[in-house]
Amino acid sequence: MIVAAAQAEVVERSTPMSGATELVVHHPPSASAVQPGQFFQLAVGAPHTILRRPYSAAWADPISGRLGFIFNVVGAGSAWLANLPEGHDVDLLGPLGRGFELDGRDPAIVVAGGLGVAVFPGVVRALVARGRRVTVLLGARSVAQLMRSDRFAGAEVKVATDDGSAGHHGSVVDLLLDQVGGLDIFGCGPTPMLQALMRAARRLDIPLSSIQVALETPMGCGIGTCLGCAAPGRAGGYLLTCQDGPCLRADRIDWDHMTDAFHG
Amino acid sequence: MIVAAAQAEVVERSTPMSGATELVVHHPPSASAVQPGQFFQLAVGAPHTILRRPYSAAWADPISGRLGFIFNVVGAGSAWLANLPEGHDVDLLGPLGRGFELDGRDPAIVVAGGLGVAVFPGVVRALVARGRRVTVLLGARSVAQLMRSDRFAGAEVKVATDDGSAGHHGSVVDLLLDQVGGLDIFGCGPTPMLQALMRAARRLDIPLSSIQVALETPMGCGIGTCLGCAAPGRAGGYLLTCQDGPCLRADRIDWDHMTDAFHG
Amino acid sequence: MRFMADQLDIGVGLGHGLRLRGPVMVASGTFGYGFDAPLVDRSALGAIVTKGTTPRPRAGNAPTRIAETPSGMLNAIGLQNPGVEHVAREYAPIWASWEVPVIVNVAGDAIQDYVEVARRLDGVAGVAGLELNISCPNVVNGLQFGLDPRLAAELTMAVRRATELPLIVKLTPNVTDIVAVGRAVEAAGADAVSAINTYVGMAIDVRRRRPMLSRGSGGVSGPAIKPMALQAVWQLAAELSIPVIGIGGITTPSDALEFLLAGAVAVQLGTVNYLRPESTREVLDGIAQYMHQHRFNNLRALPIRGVRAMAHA
Amino acid sequence: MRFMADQLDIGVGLGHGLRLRGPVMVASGTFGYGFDAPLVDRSALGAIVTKGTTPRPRAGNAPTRIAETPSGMLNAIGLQNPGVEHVAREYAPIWASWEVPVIVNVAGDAIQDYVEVARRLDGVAGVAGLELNISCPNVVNGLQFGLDPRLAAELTMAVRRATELPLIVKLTPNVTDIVAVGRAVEAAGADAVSAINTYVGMAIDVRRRRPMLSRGSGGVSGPAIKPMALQAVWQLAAELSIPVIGIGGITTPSDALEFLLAGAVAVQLGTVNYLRPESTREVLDGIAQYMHQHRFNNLRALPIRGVRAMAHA
Ligand SMILES: Cc1cc2nc3c(=O)[nH]c(=O)nc-3n(C[C@H](O)[C@H](O)[C@H](O)COP(=O)(O)OP(=O)(O)OC[C@H]3O[C@@H](n4cnc5c(N)ncnc54)[C@H](O)[C@@H]3O)c2cc1C
Ligand SMILES: Cc1cc2nc3c(=O)[nH]c(=O)nc-3n(C[C@H](O)[C@H](O)[C@H](O)COP(=O)(O)OP(=O)(O)OC[C@H]3O[C@@H](n4cnc5c(N)ncnc54)[C@H](O)[C@@H]3O)c2cc1C
Ligand SMILES: Cc1cc2nc3c(=O)[nH]c(=O)nc-3n(C[C@H](O)[C@H](O)[C@H](O)COP(=O)(O)O)c2cc1C
Ligand SMILES: Cc1cc2nc3c(=O)[nH]c(=O)nc-3n(C[C@H](O)[C@H](O)[C@H](O)COP(=O)(O)O)c2cc1C
Ligand code: FES
Ligand code: FES
Repeated sequence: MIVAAAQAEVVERSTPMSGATELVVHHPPSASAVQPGQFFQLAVGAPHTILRRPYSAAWADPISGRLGFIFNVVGAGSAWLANLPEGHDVDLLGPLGRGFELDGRDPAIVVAGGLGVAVFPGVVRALVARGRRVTVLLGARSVAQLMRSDRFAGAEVKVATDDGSAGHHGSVVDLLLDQVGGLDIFGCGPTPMLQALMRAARRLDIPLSSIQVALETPMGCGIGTCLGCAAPGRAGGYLLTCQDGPCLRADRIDWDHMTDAFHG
Repeated sequence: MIVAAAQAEVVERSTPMSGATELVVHHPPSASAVQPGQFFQLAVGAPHTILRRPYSAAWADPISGRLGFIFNVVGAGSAWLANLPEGHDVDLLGPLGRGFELDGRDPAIVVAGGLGVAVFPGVVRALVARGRRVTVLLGARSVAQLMRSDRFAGAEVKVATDDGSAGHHGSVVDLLLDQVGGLDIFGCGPTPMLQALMRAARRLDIPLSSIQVALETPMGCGIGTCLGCAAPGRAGGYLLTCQDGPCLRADRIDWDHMTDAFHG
Repeated sequence: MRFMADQLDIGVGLGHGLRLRGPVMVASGTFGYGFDAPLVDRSALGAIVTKGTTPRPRAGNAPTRIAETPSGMLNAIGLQNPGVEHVAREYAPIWASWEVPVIVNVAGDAIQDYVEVARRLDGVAGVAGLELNISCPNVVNGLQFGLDPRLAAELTMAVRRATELPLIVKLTPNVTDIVAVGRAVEAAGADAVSAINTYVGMAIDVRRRRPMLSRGSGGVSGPAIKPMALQAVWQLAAELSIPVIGIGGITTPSDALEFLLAGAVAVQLGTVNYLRPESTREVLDGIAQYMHQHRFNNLRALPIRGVRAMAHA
Repeated sequence: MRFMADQLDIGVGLGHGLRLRGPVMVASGTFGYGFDAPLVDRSALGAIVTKGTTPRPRAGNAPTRIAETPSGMLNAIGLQNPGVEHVAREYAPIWASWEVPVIVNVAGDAIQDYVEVARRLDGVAGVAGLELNISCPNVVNGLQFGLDPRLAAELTMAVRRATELPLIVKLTPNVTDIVAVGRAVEAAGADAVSAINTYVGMAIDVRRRRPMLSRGSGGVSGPAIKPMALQAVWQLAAELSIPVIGIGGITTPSDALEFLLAGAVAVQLGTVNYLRPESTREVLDGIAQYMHQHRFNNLRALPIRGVRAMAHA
């Protein structure tokens, strides 16, 4: 349930990996309410922008009342957010949408491409806290863009880079081939990567219903009123990312008609 | 002549009088080029705004390369400027328009109403530097809104307040009645105040040609291309504040058709 | 502040017995069917206007459906809605228990579609009125009605015959002469007009060399269109005898007041609902505060005198 | 970067022998007569379009003439200009010495006014072409020509007969069907169309309870109108055979590229000249950089394939 459209203070700003920004904000009600995989709509004050920007809570800590957002600068809104000084407020609407289902058959396998990794620190923490065995497969363009593996304490981390500068030289989806089991997969990344994940799953006879993905589509409201965040459903018609997702089972999506978000 | 559309660093921010902000910027070419009474167009990054905002250089110091702007918050642009932290840049276009003619019959009498005072620190400094005798008549709503008289070193300062909390209880224009001589007047303030000044001058048989005013009209470009800054001319047609002014002889203006600027 | 709004006469009559407690409504397509707005103070609303509703359910357009533009947004939702039957059976009974009137926005491809929806909702408890979207630019042929005074009148008349519900006709700005369309629907029996719907626009993704929206173009809403919307309302208020509801880019009390001063009897807030759910309450309170400060004790006194004269200037 | 623009074929033909070195022009009313822009790099300009010029001098409207709107501005200048005689005698001889072509924007209340200006400028050295402002919303009756395809064609034909100068007709967006007007002026002999002029709009000073502008309404320009302008250009480019010049809210290279991808052969920058005098150079360089990156070596390759097909979608 949404707890608020509220001002939250930026208490920390850092660079979790090359090109990315992590904003830590203090807002106890949100930090307590948010489930792993849910998102917030952040208001931005960049010139000429009006829409809020959707960002996954990367993690949340109910005790300190803090939560983190991890993102890269792709346009006016994220540039504005990346320049928010500590001590200033950011306007949060949320938590919104559905998070991941955290129970399932071990091992839990997390597949993260690029900035798709932003949603996972809190997810992995929650999985590990439930005593689950977790493998995190991280893909990035180059070693500098990889999130540090200590952000996934208690999980095994394997990496792939496009340029071979660390780990497997190639797609993160390739790493799936080496996995034994893998009937509880959590995926997030650019649409082409998710589509590759679906192809790999079909080849490996992994049912798409055992894959949960965190979708990213352009959003207007984030609360179900604008109908802007449509994703093609396998059963026909459209799902709403902000209502049916962002986290949902991959078999509900018509991957052939899934377009990539603006900045893919 | 315009020297630049350039980034200038804000090196100081202060409160010269209640409700007002003074921004000091460092930009040696502008500080050297600007004449007393000229203005700059300042770019503002407030949401949904596009136009630059015109502000008089309150003063300039070619040696330190600094110049100051004094203003109150009336809308989105001035609010944005008032929040510019020291160390940040502001984008200046200027200097623009015509400044005051500084030579004339002593005493020079400066009549400033409200924020109209913002243009005068540098003007008075220049007049005094020429060895002229200067009387500054300052009007404000209340004592707290009066600029400190030490900003006009070398000049005699008399004040009037609407609420009687300092000096004459009433309009700054009333102070003119006590002046002996007064054939070289410099006026700036809200249009109604300037209109009152013209009525007083007529009563006192002061020719309007001996009054120079600094006009404020809404501006688009500040450089003569948009034709947006029209002021009704006494000879018919319209003057352009940014080309024919902002400082010009009062007899050139059709005061009966002069509208007050947005915020009067 | 709530106190202030309660003391003033801010009731609004939209004709045919439809009365609102206050002049601030939420616009079609920006509030769903009234159920998905947990942070909105419903007691601030004069009325809720629902998403455009058609005879049968519609899946809507393929993504991408929305994009941002300078101080505005583009949308091409394609009238995704559950169809009138679902609305009448599932939603209306709940609305019947609300204090705030719910006005159903109606859309379609043919006059018969509008008539069908109107007939189905006629006499259904919980439905306080209809707003005809004759201007949705996203559905093939939907554009036609609002562009042509004769067609618009024909549609209005057909719906008028099909229902006793209060009838608002929502005008499109994508015309040479919006007043001509307004006059035509007034003569055809509309109780009120609302203005404006979105402007047709587009955005291109330069990197990928294709339009941002799957449909190529969409409707522009938000602050960007406010000056044009205000001009339309100013003209309509001067020329029509039925109430004009102002819509377009309202985000602040001052924006809403511009429309009320221009002659609108009420306003609808659209895009801003996505940005600040609390805006409706803020706008209502701001209007009340302005009336208090300027010593107006009812809304009818707000329009600038001489609107009629100046609109021709 | 300048280097890049110089290596590519970015020349543009506007018909009737008018060739520009590059696709970036400055729009009428935002660059005066070319003399008041000390910070602009004139070598970046494909052409300069002057302020609207009438047979006799005009004083223009009473202030207030401009106001800001969300991501845009309103203007009602009222065609203040020194008249064609002054332009021909004082300005044209100076233009004749410039490398950049100067196109005179022509305005008037009657067909005869346009013809008179065109005749006077025909054969005058320094005048490279005419742009007919058939859409200025600020002068009584001036609006008519651009709103009606027949009137627009009549005007175009009359001017066409009066001059051998290249003839651009500038279209207003305040119409139901801009393509119909475009087709009409094409048939009447226009060498090119430019689109768009400003949208009619207004703003109200809530505190003082009166319109911001002395004339009540004015024309909206700036980023706010960009999506609508782009839609107009997209449609016109698909339907006309003569070149379309894109105008409306361009402030960045990416904005300009949207128009070129939509099918414009060139663009005009208007309001942005007030904000950042260096924009024209930046936009030209940005276009060159894009062409370089995407391996286009001439502008004709830029428009998105299938524009014609999608415009009907
Ligand atoms: C549920 C959800 C969670 C997300 N979580 C994260 C995250 O944790 N970290 C992260 O880096 N990114 C995340 N994204 C993507 C992020 O929302 C966009 O990168 C961001 O909105 C871009 O805004 P901008 O102003 O910088 O870009 P601009 O291109 O200037 O934005 C223009 C418009 O396009 C929309 N837009 C642009 N890119 C995207 C995109 N990729 N997806 C959706 N809308 C887009 C913007 O929201 C805005 O409305 C998430 C998206 C969704 C839907
Ligand atoms: C030559 C000149 C010199 C000026 N010098 C000073 C100065 O030294 N100190 C000072 O406090 N003010 C000065 N002003 C007035 C100042 O420009 C406005 O107060 C300021 O532009 C308001 O901008 P805003 O965004 O805060 O207000 P908003 O109301 O949000 O502005 C909206 C639009 O209206 C215009 N506008 C609003 N008020 C005025 C006004 N009074 N005059 C002209 N345009 C206005 C803005 O420029 C903007 O385009 C000067 C004006 C001119 C023309
Ligand atoms: C996403 C979206 C969907 C809309 N759907 C409808 C609709 O179904 N029917 C309708 O009449 N108007 C619809 N509108 C138009 C709005 O009701 C309103 O007229 C328009 O957005 C202008 O107001 P605004 O600027 O306050 O948003 C929609 C607008 C948006 C942004
Ligand atoms: C202050 C001002 C004056 C203008 N004067 C004219 C004019 O005289 N003739 C004309 O055809 N267009 C005129 N225009 C319209 C512009 O040329 C251009 O079509 C419009 O501003 C849209 O482009 P923009 O959004 O880049 O400004 C004027 C625009 C402004 C802002
Ligand atoms: S973002 Fe508005 S419905 Fe999902
Ligand atoms: S401000 Fe543009 S001409 Fe003076």
